[in-house]
Amino acid sequence: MEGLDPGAVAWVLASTAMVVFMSLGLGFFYGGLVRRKNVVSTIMLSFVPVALVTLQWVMVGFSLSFGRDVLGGFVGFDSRYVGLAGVGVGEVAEGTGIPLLLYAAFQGAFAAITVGILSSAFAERVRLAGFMLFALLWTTLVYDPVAHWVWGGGLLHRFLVERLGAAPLDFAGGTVVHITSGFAALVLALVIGARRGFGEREFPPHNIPLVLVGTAMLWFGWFGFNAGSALAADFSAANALLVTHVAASSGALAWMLVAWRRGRPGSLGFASGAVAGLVAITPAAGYVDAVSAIVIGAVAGVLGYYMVLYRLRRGLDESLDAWAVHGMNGLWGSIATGIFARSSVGGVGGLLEGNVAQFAAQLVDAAVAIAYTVAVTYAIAVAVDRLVGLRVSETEEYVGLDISQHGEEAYAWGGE
Amino acid sequence: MEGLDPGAVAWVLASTAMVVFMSLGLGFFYGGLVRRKNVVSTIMLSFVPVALVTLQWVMVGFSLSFGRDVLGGFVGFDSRYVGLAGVGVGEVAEGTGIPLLLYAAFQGAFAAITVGILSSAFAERVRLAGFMLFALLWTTLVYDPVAHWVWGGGLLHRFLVERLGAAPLDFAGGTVVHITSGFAALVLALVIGARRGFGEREFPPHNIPLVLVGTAMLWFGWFGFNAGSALAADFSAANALLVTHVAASSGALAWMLVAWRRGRPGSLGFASGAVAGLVAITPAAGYVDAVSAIVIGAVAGVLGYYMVLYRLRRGLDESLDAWAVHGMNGLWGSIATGIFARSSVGGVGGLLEGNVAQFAAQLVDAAVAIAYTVAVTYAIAVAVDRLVGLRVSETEEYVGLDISQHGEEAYAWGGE
Amino acid sequence: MEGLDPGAVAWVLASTAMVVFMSLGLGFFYGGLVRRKNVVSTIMLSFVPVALVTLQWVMVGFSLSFGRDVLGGFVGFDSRYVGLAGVGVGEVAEGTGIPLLLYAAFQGAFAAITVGILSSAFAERVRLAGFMLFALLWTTLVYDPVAHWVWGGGLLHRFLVERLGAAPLDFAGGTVVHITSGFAALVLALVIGARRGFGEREFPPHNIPLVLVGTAMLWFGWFGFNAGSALAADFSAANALLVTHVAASSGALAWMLVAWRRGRPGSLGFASGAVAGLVAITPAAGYVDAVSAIVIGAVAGVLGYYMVLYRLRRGLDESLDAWAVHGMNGLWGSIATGIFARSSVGGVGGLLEGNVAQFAAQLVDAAVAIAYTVAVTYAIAVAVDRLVGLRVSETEEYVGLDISQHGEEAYAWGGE
Amino acid sequence: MKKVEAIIRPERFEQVKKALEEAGYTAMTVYEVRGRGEQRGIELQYRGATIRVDLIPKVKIEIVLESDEDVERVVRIIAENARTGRPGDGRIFIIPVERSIRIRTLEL
Amino acid sequence: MKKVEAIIRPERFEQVKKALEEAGYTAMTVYEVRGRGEQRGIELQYRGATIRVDLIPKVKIEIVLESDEDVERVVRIIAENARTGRPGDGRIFIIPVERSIRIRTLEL
Amino acid sequence: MKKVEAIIRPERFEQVKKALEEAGYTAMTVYEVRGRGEQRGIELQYRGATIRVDLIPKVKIEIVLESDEDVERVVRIIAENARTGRPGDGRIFIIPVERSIRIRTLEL
Ligand SMILES: Nc1ncnc2c1ncn2[C@@H]1O[C@H](COP(=O)(O)OP(=O)(O)O)[C@@H](O)[C@H]1O
Ligand SMILES: Nc1ncnc2c1ncn2[C@@H]1O[C@H](COP(=O)(O)OP(=O)(O)O)[C@@H](O)[C@H]1O
Ligand SMILES: Nc1ncnc2c1ncn2[C@@H]1O[C@H](COP(=O)(O)OP(=O)(O)O)[C@@H](O)[C@H]1O
Repeated sequence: MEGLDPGAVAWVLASTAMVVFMSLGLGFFYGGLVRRKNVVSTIMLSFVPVALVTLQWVMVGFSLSFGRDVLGGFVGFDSRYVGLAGVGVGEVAEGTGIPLLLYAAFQGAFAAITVGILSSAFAERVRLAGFMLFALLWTTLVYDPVAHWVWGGGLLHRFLVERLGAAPLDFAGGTVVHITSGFAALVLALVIGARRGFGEREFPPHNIPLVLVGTAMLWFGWFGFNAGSALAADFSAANALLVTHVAASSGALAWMLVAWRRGRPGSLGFASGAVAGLVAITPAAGYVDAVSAIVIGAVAGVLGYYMVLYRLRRGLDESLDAWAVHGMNGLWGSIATGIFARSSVGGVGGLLEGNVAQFAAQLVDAAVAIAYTVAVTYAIAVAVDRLVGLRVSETEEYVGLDISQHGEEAYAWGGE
Repeated sequence: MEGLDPGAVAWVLASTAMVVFMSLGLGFFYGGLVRRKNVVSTIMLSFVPVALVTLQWVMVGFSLSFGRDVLGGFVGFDSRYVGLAGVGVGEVAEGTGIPLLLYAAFQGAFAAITVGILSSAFAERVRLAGFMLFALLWTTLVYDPVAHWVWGGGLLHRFLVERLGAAPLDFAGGTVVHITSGFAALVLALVIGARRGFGEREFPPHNIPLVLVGTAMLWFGWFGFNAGSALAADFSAANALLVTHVAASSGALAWMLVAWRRGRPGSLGFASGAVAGLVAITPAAGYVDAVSAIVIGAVAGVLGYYMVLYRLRRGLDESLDAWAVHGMNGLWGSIATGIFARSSVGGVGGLLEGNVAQFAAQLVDAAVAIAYTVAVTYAIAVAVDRLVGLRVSETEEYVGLDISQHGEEAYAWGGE
Repeated sequence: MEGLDPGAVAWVLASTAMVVFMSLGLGFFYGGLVRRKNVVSTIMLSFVPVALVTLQWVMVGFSLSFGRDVLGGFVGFDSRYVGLAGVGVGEVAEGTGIPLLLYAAFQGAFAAITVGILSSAFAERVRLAGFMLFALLWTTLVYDPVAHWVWGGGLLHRFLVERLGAAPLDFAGGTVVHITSGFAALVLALVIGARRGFGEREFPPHNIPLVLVGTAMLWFGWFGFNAGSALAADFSAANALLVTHVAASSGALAWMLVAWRRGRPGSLGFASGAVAGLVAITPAAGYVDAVSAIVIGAVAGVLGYYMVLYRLRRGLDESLDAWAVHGMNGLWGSIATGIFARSSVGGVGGLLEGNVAQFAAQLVDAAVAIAYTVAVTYAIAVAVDRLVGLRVSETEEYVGLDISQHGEEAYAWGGE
Repeated sequence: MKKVEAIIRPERFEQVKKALEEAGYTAMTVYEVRGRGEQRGIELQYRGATIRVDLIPKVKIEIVLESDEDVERVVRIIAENARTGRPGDGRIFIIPVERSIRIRTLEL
Repeated sequence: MKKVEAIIRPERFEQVKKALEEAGYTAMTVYEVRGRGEQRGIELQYRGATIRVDLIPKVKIEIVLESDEDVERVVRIIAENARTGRPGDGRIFIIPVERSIRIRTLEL
Repeated sequence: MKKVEAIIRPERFEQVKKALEEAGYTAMTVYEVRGRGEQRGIELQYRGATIRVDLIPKVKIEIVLESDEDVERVVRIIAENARTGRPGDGRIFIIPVERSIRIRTLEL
């Protein structure tokens, strides 16, 4: 089989499965955090995008993200990619040893989880219909263009190469996945508004073991997410896997320890810190070494902790902290890549090696992604809200979304 | 290592682990659907077959399924396969790049989950001892012969090749796994009878998050199930993985949407639709493209929905819908393979390419498998019922199977 | 890429992820077994070591375990391994086809789960701070030296080769992981003392489905644990995967059946038996065939059952049976390797092939590991208890560790 | 004013609720309890031995009613719809209530 | 001696508890119940149709008090803090208690 | 007729149940509650600060009895077996019951 590297194929097959698994796992992480009456709904906000975005991706998303530049590189397009109908089964993805169809599947899993992450801001109050329409528009108008800029060689990529002489580094989606979803969540929290009762009373997580089951699935799947992004079973994948695990570990401990100083160290802090570390290492995984990963993870854990405190102090109901954990640590990870990148690891050095251009490229890349995300997310959210309504009625929210949106009760009452 | 393809080995190792994982995961999918008093029992109906069928497989099942034809190809036999004692560690499975022992392990995982699926019809009323005896007999007398016909080159295979000039296509077990287990469940529901109270009152699922945890495990594991069936990390595996994910996605959305028209779209519909799509794509995964997978999955979702309604209307207590979801979509998947197969994907064309013989082969293959399954399952069930009893007493059923069969209470009461 | 075997890399990448997953999964296995008020704490006793030991491993553990002999081979050391700072990304692990960094990551996952296993003895009464200090000291002073002796070519290894002419066989950590953690748990149970109320009243498991979710994760991950230890996607990995599954199956059934004789067969017996079988096959996985695996697993299941009864009769609160299941079956597995090893499988024969030296090597290896573990664990435990305290106060224990150590309530009360 | 406390089989709860509703009694407070009566639970035969399962899950219904006729009627409806004739059908207790306050209106 | 049984909205429980505590009433027994009042639950509009959700989760508070003044005060505190003015605010029932025994001291 | 309502420590429930059973009192209805007494829960010392944990899980036992002697005996059995002597042991309340109906037989 010409051009195929079976080891690479084996690893990316497994990685794709793992990323899908973590996308579903996110539902449990989020679902355990909400009130009992909204757990099914919250899980569905991660599950539904897996299905919905997968179909969008096959029909248009892959083309928009990885097609050849159109509209000056704003997005891509390739008619062969529509429905993947023109892609031969035997075609190899350029520059890799894996089938193009596998590449499409792997990348599609990233698009799906990104929408799952931003559902944080919708938790316990979104209309299912509104969410689904929003998801379709957002993945098409935000995710796909940004993916094209950063990974598809589009506009921003070319701009940075031309102006700064440095291509933005984003190994597995710090910008494409975490900055976009995290900052989208920030905007959405403002558009949809706080849950009724937010700020007046506590909403304690209804099922912490479920959150931790989700955490385990995320931690596991992230190895596919990051090390799979090497698109090969090679030295780079090995490094990515190692630093991913290290950053998760140091993020988890850092959050736990900093929280410990103010009270008791919760498991939710540990879990959030692990995710914070995983997010921060995502763009850096192919470029930094283990010791840097400890630092990147530790900073991520501490940063996440204070960002959660900050958004609570601001009275903002970005309910499950996609912004604090994913958005801000996607940003930190992008910057950290510009600082800690080592030529001996991924062929590019960062600020510590005196490469100011790379550092600048990371900043500009992140800034543009944030600005674009914020603007377009806002527009879509407002439009969807007008069109079909983003938010359930007061009564529906009171009764809970499981019953009002899904007609289901998560844990049967009075059962035998 | 002569003849070994390390990439293929890596992928089939991972796939085997994934199929075992999903076999256990099925227990949570089913276990969340039943009443609280039967959850441990229902999970065990998936767990116990994993252990039991694995031993049967190593001792006789592999030989019966993949040995050389005996009894005119009705089953196979190979004395070297008994206990796998005569298989050299360094032996490669014919026509592949993986060790024969790995091939045996991978195939064994399929046999195990098949029995788990059919436990649907036994839920909340089966005697553990009766179930275990049934499982042993059924896997030996139904699964193994059918596996031999379809995959082991046995009777039916030869018949179809001779008469129709087309070998039945069953990439990962639409017929062997899903038709057999689904139609067996139909028969078993009739033999064992409805749960007491069925039809008079509702049995709401006691723990939907648990169902969704099982769904995540199934979705994940199915990538190993289908893409692993390529027995290589190659173009075919990549295509299988992609179409598997696509069909699951469109199945999930289709079921959800069709249910939405009549009421609120439940998460259980989404989950069942995903499974329906996964079942339907199983025989087709190596032969169809992504757009066909959307259609196959969507039909599966709609079909599953109406089949559940149908069996409810018929007052049939095939409790967890193995027939509606697995049986009928195994059938649909087999037919769909005959329709949508493309020579550019898997080297064989279907009805859409004018290959009527292939279409016919699929129909005959499925029909024979159904007829054989129904007859032999009925005989085994009645025999086991006479011999040791398939059903618990009324009191045991009332108290619940967790206590009566396992002496356990799933969720402690009055605990500290 | 010189010296790299992509198939091997793919499989060890996946295996590492799987071992991390099972390390987290252990938390659910243990967490479901305790009382509701201690579930978060118990899960954290598996989660925290994953993070803590990973950092220790990267900073010193890998060096101590796999560095060149220092102190006469008591431990290893390699300054390049400190922080893995001196290891080139492009370096291949000696004698394998995988990157040295991947080897370090894979081995690190073993160190982490070992600490998780021994937390059994601490359940429902340990101070988090004391546990964390203990974990750091124990992994450094017990795990790392023993790993060096058995796998790093250290003291014991050389001694056995010189005196007996046979190197100890421990394919995936029967001695290094299970004997050390199991016997450490035994010692710890004595040092920390029984839970208040132990022996006076029952502590029924609060959530059996959660235990079974953990079981599924363990079973799945163990394929990476054992078959990944081949460090290649080869015949040996295939054999390891097969016998692992077989031994788990026969262990599960054996425990269930032996328990059945005395009462009803519980799912917890099935799950414990599966783990017992997995433990026992761990050292043997690369050396024995499938039929031997059935025997090894069956003995493990029966042995585990009686060891649990024994420690209960002795009134010992080694709460979650790490000693009975891991310690004693690590020992049995080590001995069984010396009995059942076949030269046709792994190149070395055992007692059944007349190789008495190998059998003796297994016994001495295990005995030394047990003696060393018991002595050093005791010293560390007493020291930590003096220094920061291992046990919570009576009131904290009464209220539960979730609230007292973590400030969290696992399942919200009175929630909406 | 009286409080009717009925402990019934969970599987009969929906039927009881519906019957009450049809008779115009909608207000109620319910919760899951466990209980055993004089039979000391349920006996299972297990390979010769007898195993006693006590503390069977039940549903408890509480309805506060003004008039004695209402009490009479509610008791009858519950009993008729909860009865299977086998042990474990449950009990109804009538407890005096001195006052009842509607929180929404603070009306008595 | 009286037992105050209050069925309130779960989301008001913390507020009620705090208010009681501030007034010096700390002792209480609480549990999760479900209930519906005369409104027969909550109505949802779903694409034209009306769906009734009954048996809404509530919290039940039980406080046994010696004196009638305490009862009066506790009822007032609960009612004031549990009230939203919308259906579903709940009820308070006053039930006679004949005796109370403190297990720790066996004192009455 | 009286209803004995006892709120006890969960860890003493089995002992109480057994003692009641031995004395011939098998019938009971039980459920999980949470509560605090006058001590306002349990105090934990956490690095200098004091943390109060209230609403400790308890088990509530309800037994309806005909005669006053039975009430006396049941109270004594419960109290003796539930007592540890430390705060949190719980309370027993005696509540009047006007009638009791056995659903199975509709007998009073
Ligand atoms: N004396 C009692 N006090 C409190 N609860 C009781 C009493 N008798 C019965 N119950 C409750 O009623 C339920 C059913 O009682 P049971 O005696 O089994 O019914 P039956 O009288 O029809 O046999 C029991 O599970 C228990 O919850
Ligand atoms: N007659 C009653 N008997 C028992 N419980 C009642 C009764 N009336 C109300 N409740 C309880 O009070 C809760 C709130 O009652 P509801 O009637 O909705 O309040 P409101 O009277 O303010 O509309 C109900 O859910 C139910 O639990
Ligand atoms: N006045 C009361 N009203 C209702 N329940 C009470 C009252 N006093 C105590 N309880 C219940 O009894 C439990 C134990 O009470 P507590 O005061 O802690 O015991 P002790 O009096 O022995 O200190 C509490 O958790 C609560 O559930």
